[in-house]
Amino acid sequence: MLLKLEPNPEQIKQEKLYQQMGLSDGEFALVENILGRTPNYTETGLFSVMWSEHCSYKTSKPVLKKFPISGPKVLQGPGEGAGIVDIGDGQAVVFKIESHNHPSAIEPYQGAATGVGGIIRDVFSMGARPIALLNSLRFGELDSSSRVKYLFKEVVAGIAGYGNCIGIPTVGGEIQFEDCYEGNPLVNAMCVGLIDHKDIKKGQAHGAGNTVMYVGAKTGRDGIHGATFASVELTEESDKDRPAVQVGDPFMEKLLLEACLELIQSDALVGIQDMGAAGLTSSSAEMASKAGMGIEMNLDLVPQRETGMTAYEMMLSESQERMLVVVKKGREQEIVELFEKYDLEAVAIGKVTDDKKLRLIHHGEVVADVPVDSLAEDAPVYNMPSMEPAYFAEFQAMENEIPQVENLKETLVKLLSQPTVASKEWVYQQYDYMVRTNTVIAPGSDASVVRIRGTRKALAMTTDCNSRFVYLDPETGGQIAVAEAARNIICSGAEPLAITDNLNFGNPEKPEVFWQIEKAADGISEACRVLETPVIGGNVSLYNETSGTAIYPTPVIGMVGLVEDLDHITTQHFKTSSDLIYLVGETKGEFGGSELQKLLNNGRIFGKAPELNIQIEKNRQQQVLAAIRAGVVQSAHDLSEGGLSVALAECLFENPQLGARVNVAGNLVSALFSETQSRFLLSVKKEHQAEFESLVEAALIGEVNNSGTMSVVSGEQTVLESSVEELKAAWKGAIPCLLKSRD
Amino acid sequence: MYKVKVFVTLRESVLDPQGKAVTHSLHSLNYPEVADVRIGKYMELTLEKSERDIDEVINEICSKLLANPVIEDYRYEVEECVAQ
Amino acid sequence: MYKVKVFVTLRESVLDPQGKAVTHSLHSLNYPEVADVRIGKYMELTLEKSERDIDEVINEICSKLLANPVIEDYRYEVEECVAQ
Amino acid sequence: MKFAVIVFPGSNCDIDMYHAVKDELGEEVEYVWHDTDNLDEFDGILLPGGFSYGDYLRTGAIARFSKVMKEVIKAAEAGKPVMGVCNGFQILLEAGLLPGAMRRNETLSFICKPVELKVENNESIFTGEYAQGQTITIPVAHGEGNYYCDEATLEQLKANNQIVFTYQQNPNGSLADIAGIINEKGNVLGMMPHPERAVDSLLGSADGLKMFQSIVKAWREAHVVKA
Ligand SMILES: Nc1ncnc2c1ncn2[C@@H]1O[C@H](COP(=O)(O)OP(=O)(O)O)[C@@H](O)[C@H]1O
Ligand SMILES: [Mg+2]
Repeated sequence: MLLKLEPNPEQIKQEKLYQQMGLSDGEFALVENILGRTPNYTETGLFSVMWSEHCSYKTSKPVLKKFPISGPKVLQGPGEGAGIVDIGDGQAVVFKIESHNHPSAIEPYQGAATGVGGIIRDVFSMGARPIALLNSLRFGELDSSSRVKYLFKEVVAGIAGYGNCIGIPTVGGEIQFEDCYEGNPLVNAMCVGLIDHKDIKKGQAHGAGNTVMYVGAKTGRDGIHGATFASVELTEESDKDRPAVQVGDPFMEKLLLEACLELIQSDALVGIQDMGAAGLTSSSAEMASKAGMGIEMNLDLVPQRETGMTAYEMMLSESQERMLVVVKKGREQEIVELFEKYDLEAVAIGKVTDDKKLRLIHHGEVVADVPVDSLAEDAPVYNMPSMEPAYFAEFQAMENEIPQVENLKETLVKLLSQPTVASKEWVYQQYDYMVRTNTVIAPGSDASVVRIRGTRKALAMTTDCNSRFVYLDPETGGQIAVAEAARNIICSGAEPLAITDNLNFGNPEKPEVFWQIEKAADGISEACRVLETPVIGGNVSLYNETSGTAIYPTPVIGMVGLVEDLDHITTQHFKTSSDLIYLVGETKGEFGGSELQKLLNNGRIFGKAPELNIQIEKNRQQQVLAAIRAGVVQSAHDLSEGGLSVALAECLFENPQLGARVNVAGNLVSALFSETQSRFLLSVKKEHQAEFESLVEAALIGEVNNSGTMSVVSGEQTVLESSVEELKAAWKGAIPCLLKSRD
Repeated sequence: MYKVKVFVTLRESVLDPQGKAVTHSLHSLNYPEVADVRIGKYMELTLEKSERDIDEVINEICSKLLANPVIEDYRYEVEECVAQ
Repeated sequence: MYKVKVFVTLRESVLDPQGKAVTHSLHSLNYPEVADVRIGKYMELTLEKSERDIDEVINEICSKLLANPVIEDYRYEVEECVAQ
Repeated sequence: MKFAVIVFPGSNCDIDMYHAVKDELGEEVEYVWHDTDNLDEFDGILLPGGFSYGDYLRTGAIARFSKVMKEVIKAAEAGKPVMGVCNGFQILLEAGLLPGAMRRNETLSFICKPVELKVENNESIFTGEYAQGQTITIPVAHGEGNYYCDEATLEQLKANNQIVFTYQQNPNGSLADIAGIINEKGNVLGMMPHPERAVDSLLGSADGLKMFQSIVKAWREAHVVKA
């Protein structure tokens, strides 16, 4: 595709070369219409990347419109590098999630590493200091092939490699293993930053005559057409798309981060944006378009790592660790000196104009001259056809059946050994989750908590999505994803603030897939409205398919909550013997998409997803949080995969000398393994029993003891009993063991 | 027995942060004559003779495990030696 | 101009965890003929001609920076080439 | 007592070290940039963890040529306490202030977790506040902490009581379970675990604080005349 001799406009049109770049016939005609002439090679490239799904959201825009995006605390909603929410005292939290799925499928280490690098730049380009990283990962089943193990190991190593080196703690995440991700793993990275209101910066190029500067790493041929590439399905041939893989340099990014945070304080700065997908093209076009201005750049001045680069290559390169900044005319030298201190290059490459054009000059010639709005704002928007897939009606018609289980204890051990449920220690031990010494709750509890130094406040954060539920019922599943994230935040003692979302779906040109997108967005929107957690930003990753089979729809929710006082911070683990154990929420026999169903049916799931009443969910969350804030909750854990039995076991894993004895009623399989929503498992000191019960509607089901044994009693009969050690060994050993096993 | 030397290098156009850092450091150590450094891997393998063709085995090993063809190239040298 | 190839290897007596791991995975990938793997670094340096003796420069660079004499050995090959 | 926290490009734990000294220990402390050429005003030198210069090539290999390292060597020769943690330890090894070298962890992956250490020598200026043989919990976070030295050096380390901390469960394959060593004179210490991350029980452990307190106590005793 990288032709040395660029074809002329006529050839591009006659031979339909634009199709190779991802533009349709209709889109090319639209470009001709906008320009009033046939675009040249470079211009065709500009349109093709900017109009790719990745940059333009051309098919997802109508869906994203549904999201509630405002609220009393939202300082910046979707549209900038990252969203911003007020946390009081002149401070705000900045966060965003982003996918790097396709690069990670091809070069997992660098794909994941540069995904982390990119999301960090989104956050510091707002003027915020990044304080934590999270991720959300999906792979095929670990025992399916050595390729899956390789992808898993390398993705984790890549995330660790970048985050550890740059010195931002990776404090949490989630991982799910399902067959549908085997050829198309998901790698979503989230970054959380902290900012003072006065420092908030936007990516806008105001003021005609102001100078456009390029800062950071030199431009090479890496990642050319990465944005377009991320918008087509993976094929057997994708391995050959070599130039689309970038290599990260976290050391360079650390210097860039510190330099940019210093730059933010300078009154010479007008606007700043990172060069992410579509590199120089998107950063320049978007900054100009948002400000209602134009930009002219001389590409001869762009720092280049390789020789003989064409305008097309420079504009489309996705070399990492670069930013575009606009500074007041005449102040360039200050900026150069500021970056020199960090051993970085800052070069004036152009100026802001008032003609709303993006004009590029190379070797003394104008090589592109196009209206910026046509690239950024006015990309075509498609209302894709949508159709309910046949499987949905079929699943909805099924009765909720309670599976047969022979041996309750054995089943629990097996559930704890499912890699999706099992301990993720093997993963998070590779992340420096403590650097900067603010991590109060490390990975291993519901949400992670990072304190804000110098205050009594802290931030809780989590990523969640049970894609099995979303597959069975996208609308309910979308609601559940938000509700589960909020439950995790609540359990750590925080109040949910807002979310960022990453919509990972299959090919939107298929009506059934587009229907999943629409319904999931409806569910997310409804849950966000009721839980008052607006969507302040996000990312869309479509075309996640291999050989025509789509992944489960996976709208990952990243949520941040505010801990008002360090004393409220709570973990999921039982603390002391003789504490009372309470279950919040009644249990129904709901097994559609459950861990148990998957286990018993060889990976297959079917039926209805669990129901969710979002209003009830909200009431319970508020009760639990009120009790935590009142200081009467020792531990709090939400019930998710595997139901009550798994949650109870997890509560015991930090202090395995403790034990628990609980009573259950009704059908035992439902009581132990059903995945009914909106439930919590809390422990309370005896002396707080009355106060707790006045705050929370909950059933007292048992007591923490010193036995080192987990016992479940029904009526007079002990129906499940196991040493905590044995359960813990199964849970902790599962992933390392699967990784060691031969195929 | 074979002694095989394998050289794995980053492809030309791929960024080499290590090489860049080393070049930089050599300049500040006062070796301005160093124009460029690229860093790769060097591996020495000892292989027993087997029924399979040695070149076939090495190429398989390299492309499967030792090098990542997406960003790296490899070459190798085989030396046959008498087992001691 | 000189093209210099530098090979840095762990000393014989030093255990090479990476080499061991690679040997292990090659065995599980069904290459039992691989008896041993040692992993080192391979660097390509481009140097301009200067007044100083090239061997002297390279030896200095290697012993100061490119290799750590406590655990590593190095060797190198110099190739003179005509600048284009 | 006045501490310097040396900051190299790529240092990550400089802030943690600074806050440990300032907020928890309550002594004077300043960040000192890698191109400083005078450390005379400081009584103790702290080299923090991180990835100096990206730790490309070998950990600590490039940082040891920083301008400030000449001054660190001078301070060490003058008998001032010098403590290198994690990347700081790796730099001290590369600079030859401590014997040995680091290899990649045996597991070949980065490892971050709290570990138990045994205090092997409580007579050093860094460990006076611990009991001999005491077990303390301090986190590690490194990819290359697999300490190596030759046989003769190991014998020497043992003979001179230079091994200060060992791991109870070796996380990285280091020789003789070594987690931290001092130089012969006893004023330069390098260790892989991070005492500066264990100074506040809110974050899990405060066992590291005694290290800092030991340094201050030893220094006060030595400078009692001046006071
Ligand atoms: N990819 C990951 N990176 C870091 N931490 C992770 C990752 N996956 C899981 N964890 C951590 O493991 C713990 C359990 O995760 P998970 O089973 O997803 O919890 P939950 O069901 O409560 O959401 C959490 O503390 C989470 O942050
Ligand atoms: Mg949870």
